[in-house]
Amino acid sequence: MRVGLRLFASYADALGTRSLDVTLADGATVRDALAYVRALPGADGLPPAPLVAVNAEYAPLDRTLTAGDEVALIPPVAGG
Amino acid sequence: MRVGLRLFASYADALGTRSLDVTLADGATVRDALAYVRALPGADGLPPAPLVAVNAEYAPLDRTLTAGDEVALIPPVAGG
Amino acid sequence: MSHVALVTEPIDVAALLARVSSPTVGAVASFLGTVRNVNDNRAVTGIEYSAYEEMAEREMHAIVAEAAGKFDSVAPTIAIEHRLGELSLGDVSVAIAVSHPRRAPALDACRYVIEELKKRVPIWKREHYADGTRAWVDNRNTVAVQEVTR
Amino acid sequence: MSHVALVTEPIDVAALLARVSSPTVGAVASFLGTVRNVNDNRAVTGIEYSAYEEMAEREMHAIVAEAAGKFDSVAPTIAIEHRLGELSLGDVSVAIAVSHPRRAPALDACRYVIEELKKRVPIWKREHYADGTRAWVDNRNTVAVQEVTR
Repeated sequence: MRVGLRLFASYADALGTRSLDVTLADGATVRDALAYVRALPGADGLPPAPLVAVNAEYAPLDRTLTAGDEVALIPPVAGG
Repeated sequence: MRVGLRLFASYADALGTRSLDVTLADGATVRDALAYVRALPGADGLPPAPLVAVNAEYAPLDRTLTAGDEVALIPPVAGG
Repeated sequence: MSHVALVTEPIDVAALLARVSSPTVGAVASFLGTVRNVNDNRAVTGIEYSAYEEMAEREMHAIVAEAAGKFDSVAPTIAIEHRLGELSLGDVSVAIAVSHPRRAPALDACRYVIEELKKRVPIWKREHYADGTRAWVDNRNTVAVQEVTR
Repeated sequence: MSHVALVTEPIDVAALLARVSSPTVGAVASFLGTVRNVNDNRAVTGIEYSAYEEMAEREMHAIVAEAAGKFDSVAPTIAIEHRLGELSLGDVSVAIAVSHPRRAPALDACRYVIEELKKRVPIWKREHYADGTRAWVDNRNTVAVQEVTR
């Protein structure tokens, strides 16, 4: 299945991209999406356990993904 | 000695005046000034222990007054 | 520079915020008291504020001085204006603006100023009601009601 | 009606305060975050804010909903605007305005909103320094420093 990945701020800088469409196995979880990102060039700039949002909501590592989901890696926030 | 008395808000309404010059014995205290006020017509509208300020600062009952002091009775405040 | 004033014209809140703002601060906390259309279940049409002016200004300056060292080693910048005279519904009766390099001292000092002001600054109000009556109202009852409903 | 927005133009603070003001409220608490000329001992010349916009708006709405029942049986009215893009020294980056019939819930809710916003709303900033360098900065270090200096 295809899901969209989004990267922001320092993570987008590290990986050199802000969004990519990727193919994951059916039944893949947030953990699997993170493993995919970790294999990309530049991913050594990410922390060990980045926060993730699915469809604009914070999600745990074991959250199962659905085709078309938007998976975002959320760097430490700095609003205010 | 002469001191000035000032009344405000509900206390001024009760006593029908906002300021008066009074003569007190030398060495009089805030307590003596209050006793003077209590003898005035309308003073039954005052609470048993009104707050008092001398020269624009809160003062205790045993504060000794000096000629020319401004003694103010301070109703419960309502700022804000 | 901190600022304290009793005013009879409408309070210019934007100007008060500007007074405490600068590139050296990161946070501006503010509090406005406004005239509410109901108090203690009575329909209010306006409020008349008066003060022992010299003492009110002195007490507000004392509160500013107390707040200076209370929440951080760096003093907040504080501006306070309280309006006197006849106010209409929705009018701002008091405006407090506090700035600091960091937000916690700004928020703490802003709250300290309004709480102390309500306890001890000699300002009084007479509410005007829809039925044509008026009454002196003070902050003791309001405080009691707040504590019960918390 | 509560209000949440991400904006690229300067925030109109007076308009935000007006949004939450009405004759039914007695208190308006507000908080402004502003761009400071120094952070962590480095001279700052500006800040660039960006966001995961859909999620930031959703989280701000969630914070407003949480604050609704947290401090009083009557919900506060809350307006939040966060600016994105390039900001200069002294610019307002975030403005929060909260009104309530009584002051304690207004002050409590205002503080809740800024604390939660700083923890979880996906907004990022890159500081620009006087020496020409830039760095991504987040709220974790700031929080740590604040706790040490309290």
